[in-house]
Amino acid sequence: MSYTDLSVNIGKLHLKNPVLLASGTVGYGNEISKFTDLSKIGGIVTKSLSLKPRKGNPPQRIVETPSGMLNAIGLANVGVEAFIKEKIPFLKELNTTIICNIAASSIEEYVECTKILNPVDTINAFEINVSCPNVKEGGLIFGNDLNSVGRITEMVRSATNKPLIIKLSPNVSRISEFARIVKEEGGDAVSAINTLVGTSFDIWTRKPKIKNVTGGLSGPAIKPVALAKVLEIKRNVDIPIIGIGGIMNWMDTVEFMIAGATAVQLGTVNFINPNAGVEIVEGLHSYCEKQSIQKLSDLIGSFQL
Amino acid sequence: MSYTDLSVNIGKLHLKNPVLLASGTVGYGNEISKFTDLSKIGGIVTKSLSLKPRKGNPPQRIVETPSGMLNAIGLANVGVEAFIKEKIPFLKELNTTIICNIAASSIEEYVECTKILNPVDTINAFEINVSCPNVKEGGLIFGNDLNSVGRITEMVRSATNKPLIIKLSPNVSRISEFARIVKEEGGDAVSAINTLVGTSFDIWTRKPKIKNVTGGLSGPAIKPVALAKVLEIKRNVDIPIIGIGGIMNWMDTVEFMIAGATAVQLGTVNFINPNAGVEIVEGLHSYCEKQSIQKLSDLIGSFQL
Amino acid sequence: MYIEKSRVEWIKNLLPDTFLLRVYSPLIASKIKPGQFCNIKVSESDFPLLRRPFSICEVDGEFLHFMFDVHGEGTKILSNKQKDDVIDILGPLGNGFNYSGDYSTAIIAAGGIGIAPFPYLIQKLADDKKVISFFGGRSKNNVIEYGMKNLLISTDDGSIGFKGNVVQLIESQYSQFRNESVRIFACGPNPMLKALQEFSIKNNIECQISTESAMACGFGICQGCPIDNADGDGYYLICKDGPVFDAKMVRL
Amino acid sequence: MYIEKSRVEWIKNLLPDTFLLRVYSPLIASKIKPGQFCNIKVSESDFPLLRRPFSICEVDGEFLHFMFDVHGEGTKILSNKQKDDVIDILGPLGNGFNYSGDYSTAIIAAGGIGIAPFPYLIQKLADDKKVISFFGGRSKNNVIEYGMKNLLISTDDGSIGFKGNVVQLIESQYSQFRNESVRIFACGPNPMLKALQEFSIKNNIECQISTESAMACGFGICQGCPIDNADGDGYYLICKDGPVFDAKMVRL
Ligand SMILES: Cc1cc2nc3c(=O)[nH]c(=O)nc-3n(C[C@H](O)[C@H](O)[C@H](O)COP(=O)(O)OP(=O)(O)OC[C@H]3O[C@@H](n4cnc5c(N)ncnc54)[C@H](O)[C@@H]3O)c2cc1C
Ligand SMILES: Cc1cc2nc3c(=O)[nH]c(=O)nc-3n(C[C@H](O)[C@H](O)[C@H](O)COP(=O)(O)OP(=O)(O)OC[C@H]3O[C@@H](n4cnc5c(N)ncnc54)[C@H](O)[C@@H]3O)c2cc1C
Ligand SMILES: Cc1cc2nc3c(=O)[nH]c(=O)nc-3n(C[C@H](O)[C@H](O)[C@H](O)COP(=O)(O)O)c2cc1C
Ligand SMILES: Cc1cc2nc3c(=O)[nH]c(=O)nc-3n(C[C@H](O)[C@H](O)[C@H](O)COP(=O)(O)O)c2cc1C
Ligand code: FES
Ligand code: FES
Repeated sequence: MSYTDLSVNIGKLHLKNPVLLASGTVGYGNEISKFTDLSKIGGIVTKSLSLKPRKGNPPQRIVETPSGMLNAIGLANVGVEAFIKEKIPFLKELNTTIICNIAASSIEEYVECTKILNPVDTINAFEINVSCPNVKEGGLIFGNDLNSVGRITEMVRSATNKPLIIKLSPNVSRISEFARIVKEEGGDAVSAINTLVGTSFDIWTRKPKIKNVTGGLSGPAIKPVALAKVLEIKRNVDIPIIGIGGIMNWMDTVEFMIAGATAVQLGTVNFINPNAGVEIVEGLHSYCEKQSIQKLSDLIGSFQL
Repeated sequence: MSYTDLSVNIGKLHLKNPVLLASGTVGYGNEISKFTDLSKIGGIVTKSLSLKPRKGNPPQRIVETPSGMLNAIGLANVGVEAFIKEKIPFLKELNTTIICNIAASSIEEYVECTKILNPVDTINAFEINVSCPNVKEGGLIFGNDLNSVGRITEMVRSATNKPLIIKLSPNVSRISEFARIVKEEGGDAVSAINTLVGTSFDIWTRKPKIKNVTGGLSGPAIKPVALAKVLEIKRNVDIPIIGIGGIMNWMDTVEFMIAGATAVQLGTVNFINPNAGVEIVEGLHSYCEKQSIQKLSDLIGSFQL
Repeated sequence: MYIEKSRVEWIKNLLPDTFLLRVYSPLIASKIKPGQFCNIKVSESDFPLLRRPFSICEVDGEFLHFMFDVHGEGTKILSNKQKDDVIDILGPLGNGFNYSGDYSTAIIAAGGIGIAPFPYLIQKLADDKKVISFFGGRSKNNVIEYGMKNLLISTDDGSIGFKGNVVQLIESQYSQFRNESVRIFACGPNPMLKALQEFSIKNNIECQISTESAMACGFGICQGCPIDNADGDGYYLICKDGPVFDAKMVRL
Repeated sequence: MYIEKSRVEWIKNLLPDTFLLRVYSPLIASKIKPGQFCNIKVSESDFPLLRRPFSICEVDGEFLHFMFDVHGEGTKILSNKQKDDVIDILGPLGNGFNYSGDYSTAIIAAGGIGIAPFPYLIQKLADDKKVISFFGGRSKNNVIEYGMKNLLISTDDGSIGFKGNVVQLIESQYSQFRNESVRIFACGPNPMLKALQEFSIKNNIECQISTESAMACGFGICQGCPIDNADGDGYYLICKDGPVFDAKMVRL
């Protein structure tokens, strides 16, 4: 292997390489660690946490679609308290960056979660999920409302000095406007994208295949959309971008970085190849060698139009 | 074959069956007629027309993606005049419903095109493309702006008494708001969806694979998104919906009708199987027989939540 | 748990749409227990995207056997595999049947392709256990007897064996083993499992059921495979906490 | 134009990554002309989504031959076809070479897999035409001679034949046919076609080039395959107006 420098910085957050595992697709790290060496990747983003535990949506929660899948897990999670008690001890030993993802039903809940989690040393950064399409408390989907996203960023910012990443919804006309308000309100980076709203029906029963009716579309099917969103942000707002959506291999990772991503997250691919993260890190090394790239970070936003 | 009634009505437009071929994926009918009997399907929607001919975007215009494709044709078309002179005579003989699609760069151009085309008997209805993501004159993408869509509907409505269908952009947060304004301004139906904005890069040259940088994503990859948009409109606005996006076969067609579509349009599938329309009509017949459905239109919006 | 690239040794038909697949998979073979499953990538490309879960049917030294029905595109691709093709298998996954302990008679209850996990279970059952197997199918053309012991058959149309479903057949035979200490092992469609759950609870018989659900990962990271716990106030994950549950633990 | 489900008769290697495929396709065989192409669905499923365009390589009675390089996923799938597999072929498409008329010598210029359309063209050329074929490849391991006549070879590394590219080779041989009435038929990578275009225009030689582009439909409905016309004020569609153009008609 070469000595290429794969490290990247997301604001003040230093990652040894740009490969993160996405929230909701790696649990709290323990199950996937049986298949892969988490110390070799850039970091993991924990399943979205809420203040209280959530049991999530009734089955059926997932369905396969052409080159993708729909999910409506409903943010099933153990809640912040159990997370600190039961999950942090394991995460602490992983020797990788831990980004804690928070999803809440109100601005107050976001702030409260952040305050409780902030003192935990093991947590290196926060990712705020304003964009989960599968929970509807309060009726409002924050992620599609510019003011809400601004306000959440501002309030959470005032609750922590750790790197703050806002995970954006793709289900909007101009995602760059959301990135801009994140930047203005002091966020350090944006993650793009969360899942696209989708659905699917059984033509014999006429019932939705997913009990929640709609779910979030992920996987290779959405990669072109995700890339376009990353590119749109890159061309309009000066803020680090974590690219997400349909990444299956190192080629996809390079593509996202060319389009403007500083780092990437792997979601659906973890279900199919839980060792994908490590394989991608290896693939990035040999790509850089072939292309005589000394610092992988030179690739970020290096598109030639 | 059974005697199931496959006919549907889109406002005052009567279709012998709900299978239409989508704009931009059937040209002006002549090439595809070598592979399929256009008199057996519900109708065809012509390639988007503008006032003057457009040569379209430079190559590369298309690229395959997982279960989908990106295109940036740039609305290459012969212009309304040549259309009337050169294309109408062929369309006239087809014995199927002809829906004329118009795309323009200004509200005035929409109205002008409609006025010129309105007297042509062969044209049974208009579909207004407010949502092509691949042309940018004026900088504004009409389709993502509620006021523009309302205004275009209003103005074109006043220029024709023929059935008026507005083809909506999926690249918005709440597509049903656009459907609502179409209804309020006198549109007879909405088509949903046009393509999603996407892109793709070559990782060796770092150039976009599509010269236009971004393109429109179509094909099975977008089907779950399209279905969710149709469902959203159906649950919120009382207007006929023409469902489009990733339909490959009769099962997909049934799925769209269950989700709320009165008719459907086939796009990308025509490139792969130019006889798909006729095969779908046959498939609908046997589905109805198996399910003892006497009138296919009973299926519309028959989802069981 | 391993991700093992496994060479196909052979594949053969048991019925026109039911296959038995033999693969060389020494790592998984050395660890897997009856009732556990593997998540199989049926193609080298990204299509179909997700793995497909299959119960372990039999272990023969360093070889695994899977028994499967052609259902949709994924199982069709799997059925077209040929000798020396390599498939990517992730496993062993889930818990298995708990077949040790103090009972005299093992009742096997299989509905259709639900028979898949039982050849291995029967192999592993201690010699001192009596085994009675029940198989329920639609008609005599759907009957699978592979790897069964003391087999009684029911068919919906009565074209062979008992006319009715497999739970009715078991009930009709209940007097036979009423006074023995029995443990039921069941796998099949949900309505069957439900009927058996009621039957076993009513008669206070130990009963283990192998459940199914759509799955993405198969090992606990996607949360895609919930099943109601008995109280209905929370979920188990079928892939991690199951697929085998004590019938009293879950709400079907 | 037909959509013909065509049975594979055989497939064989010409080079490790170059294949010759023989399919039974009587309808298309009865109509197709040299330089035309077919759009082939390489799998029964929706993956890969689009058809793949291939030039007609040879027609043998009711059989079609295609010659292709494994390039990506689609051609890999095609290369794995076996006898009696059925593939769905749409064709004939495009125009072909115009090889009739008043010239004495046909110069064939093939770059790599660009040789594919020429066996059929050579078959069809009238007996009174003299044929000189030129093939350019990277090295001696990439040379294809299938179906050629009076073949001269160039390789980039000089490992066999002329050292240099195929256009340089043709130029070096130009004195040979300078005084004959010549028509060039060319297919290969764009830089090669461009060099040949210049050469032919400069020397006032008739030259027909077979061009390529990403394609969705292959028959004129998607507008996905434009090529600049010579004036640069409009496009031709490669699938419909081409793939063969007079070198003077297009801007490469
Ligand atoms: C723990 C477990 C063990 C299983 N063991 C066996 C076995 O030994 N033999 C056997 O024949 N089948 C078994 N199944 C069912 C088998 O996984 C499905 O038949 C198979 O996934 C269908 O895939 P397909 O692509 O052919 O069908 P498609 O319908 O095309 O699949 C579409 C999607 O639905 C999912 N799906 C469809 N049916 C089922 C189902 N019944 N259960 C779970 N997911 C489904 C698929 O995984 C896929 O994601 C088992 C399922 C589970 C959960
Ligand atoms: C008119 C015409 C005739 C052709 N004749 C032959 C032939 O006889 N033999 C042969 O080996 N090849 C031929 N090609 C090229 C052949 O179509 C591509 O190599 C093939 O499509 C690659 O598919 P893939 O899935 O293996 O590659 P991938 O790179 O995985 O394909 C991805 C996409 O890019 C497109 N694509 C990739 N390369 C090309 C290319 N060079 N030209 C057009 N589209 C491309 C594919 O169609 C597909 O949509 C021809 C192309 C055209 C346009
Ligand atoms: C099963 C599943 C569960 C997910 N749960 C969460 C979650 O809890 N919080 C979150 O921010 N994103 C969640 N996501 C979204 C992913 O983190 C990611 O943004 C998305 O899947 C797109 O990436 P992919 O195409 O690589 O999967 C989930 C995705 C999947 C498939
Ligand atoms: C190559 C191509 C060209 C298109 N051109 C037009 C167009 O001119 N006008 C229009 O309204 N839609 C156009 N569309 C969009 C289609 O009509 C359709 O809305 C879209 O492709 C989604 O359907 P599909 O997934 O079935 O292809 C085009 C789509 C493709 C793929
Ligand atoms: S299948 Fe992923 S958690 Fe069970
Ligand atoms: S490939 Fe569709 S028009 Fe040429």
